[in-house]
Amino acid sequence: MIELTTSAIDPDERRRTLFDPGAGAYSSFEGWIRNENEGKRVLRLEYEAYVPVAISEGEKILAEAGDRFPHLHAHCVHRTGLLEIGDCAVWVGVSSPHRDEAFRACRFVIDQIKVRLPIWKKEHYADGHSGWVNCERCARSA
Amino acid sequence: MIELTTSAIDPDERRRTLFDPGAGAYSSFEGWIRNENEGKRVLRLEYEAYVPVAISEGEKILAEAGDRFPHLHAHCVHRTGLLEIGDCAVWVGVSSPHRDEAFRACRFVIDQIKVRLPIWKKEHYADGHSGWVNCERCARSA
Amino acid sequence: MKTITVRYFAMFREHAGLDEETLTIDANDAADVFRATRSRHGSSEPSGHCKVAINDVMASWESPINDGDTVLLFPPVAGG
Amino acid sequence: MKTITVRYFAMFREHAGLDEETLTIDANDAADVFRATRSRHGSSEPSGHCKVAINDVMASWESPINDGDTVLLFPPVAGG
Repeated sequence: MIELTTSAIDPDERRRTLFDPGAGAYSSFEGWIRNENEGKRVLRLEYEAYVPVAISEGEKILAEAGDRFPHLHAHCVHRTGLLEIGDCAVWVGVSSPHRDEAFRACRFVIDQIKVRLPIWKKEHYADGHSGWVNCERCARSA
Repeated sequence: MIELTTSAIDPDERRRTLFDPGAGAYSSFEGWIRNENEGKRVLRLEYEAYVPVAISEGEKILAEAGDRFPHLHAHCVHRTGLLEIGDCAVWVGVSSPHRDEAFRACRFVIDQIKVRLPIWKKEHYADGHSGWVNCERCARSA
Repeated sequence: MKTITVRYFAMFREHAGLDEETLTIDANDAADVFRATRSRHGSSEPSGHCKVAINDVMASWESPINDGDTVLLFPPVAGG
Repeated sequence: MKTITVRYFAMFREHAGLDEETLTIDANDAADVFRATRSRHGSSEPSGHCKVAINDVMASWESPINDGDTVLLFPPVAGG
């Protein structure tokens, strides 16, 4: 299942939904807001998502993960709105019978989430400027 | 830091110790007790550890991870004693500036933990038998 | 001519100064819509890192456009 | 002859029927201790998947043994 939320993510609560008596391995990934990006001091981040497509594309990614890794349970939550340093922006959790598949499935999901979901982030810098991440090359002005 | 404990592991509490304003990625792994191993129905597991060497060897593994992955924070907790299906036997959590290093460091730690720490597990099966995992070949009797 | 609703997101929305607009244009595929709105969204490389959805379904720049479609123009994504 | 304390773990302890014992033996390295206690721990392949520690420090089968050492015999581990 994929969720978008404007509230703080509680990883522990979501982790429980992945329980399965046949699961011997659990792997999770979280993206945290860090105070620096490409040499610039970051104060906070703003996430924008286009929810209908983010959800349908996210469900597609989780289904693809399930096809690749049998007996997988996978769940992903992505924050939107204004986030502060240390906040969890995205959480991915998977459970699987074995360790190797759990790591690979978790990695697959977060890698795909990052490149396929219509989600954008704007960094607010200590120098007062702000910028959309990954958008330098696509735009006429910085 | 490495810990051995006879109490239930609380991943969320430990996860907080890895917070760092420069950390953009968090990866965790948990080993859960599953109800089956190599075709046999498992009822519960018993973990035995030799604590002094498990701790010193565990600290060595975490230090090696820190050498390989700069700015890493890593923590590991392993249960001992009697565990039931679904219980968390081991938790590894790491934080790091970037995603790739977080996944690789987490994987490195759990892989090393599994082969280097003096920890043993005895499976108790539904048919009334029990057996030490990995010990078939080293012993005169099954 | 087709009547198309175009929606702009993130940086594209900021450049366009609006969320969406309805255009009557001669467009065969999504790339035509991207080109027609270039002065709005400010990007010159449709086949680059940008993405497009038609009626809430991810599409490609070669996807055909029908009268009444809603075309969503996505600048490079940055989730996680 | 050296006086060595040998400690058994997990399956080795179950086979030996005891946690530890003190032996006075002619042993140069850890492998010698393993061989001398073979009938206790029940394993015939020291260089296999078993491990050894001397005085709480991981060692190899070629590590020298001194009088008064405590040798820990570890059957194949299975953490996690």
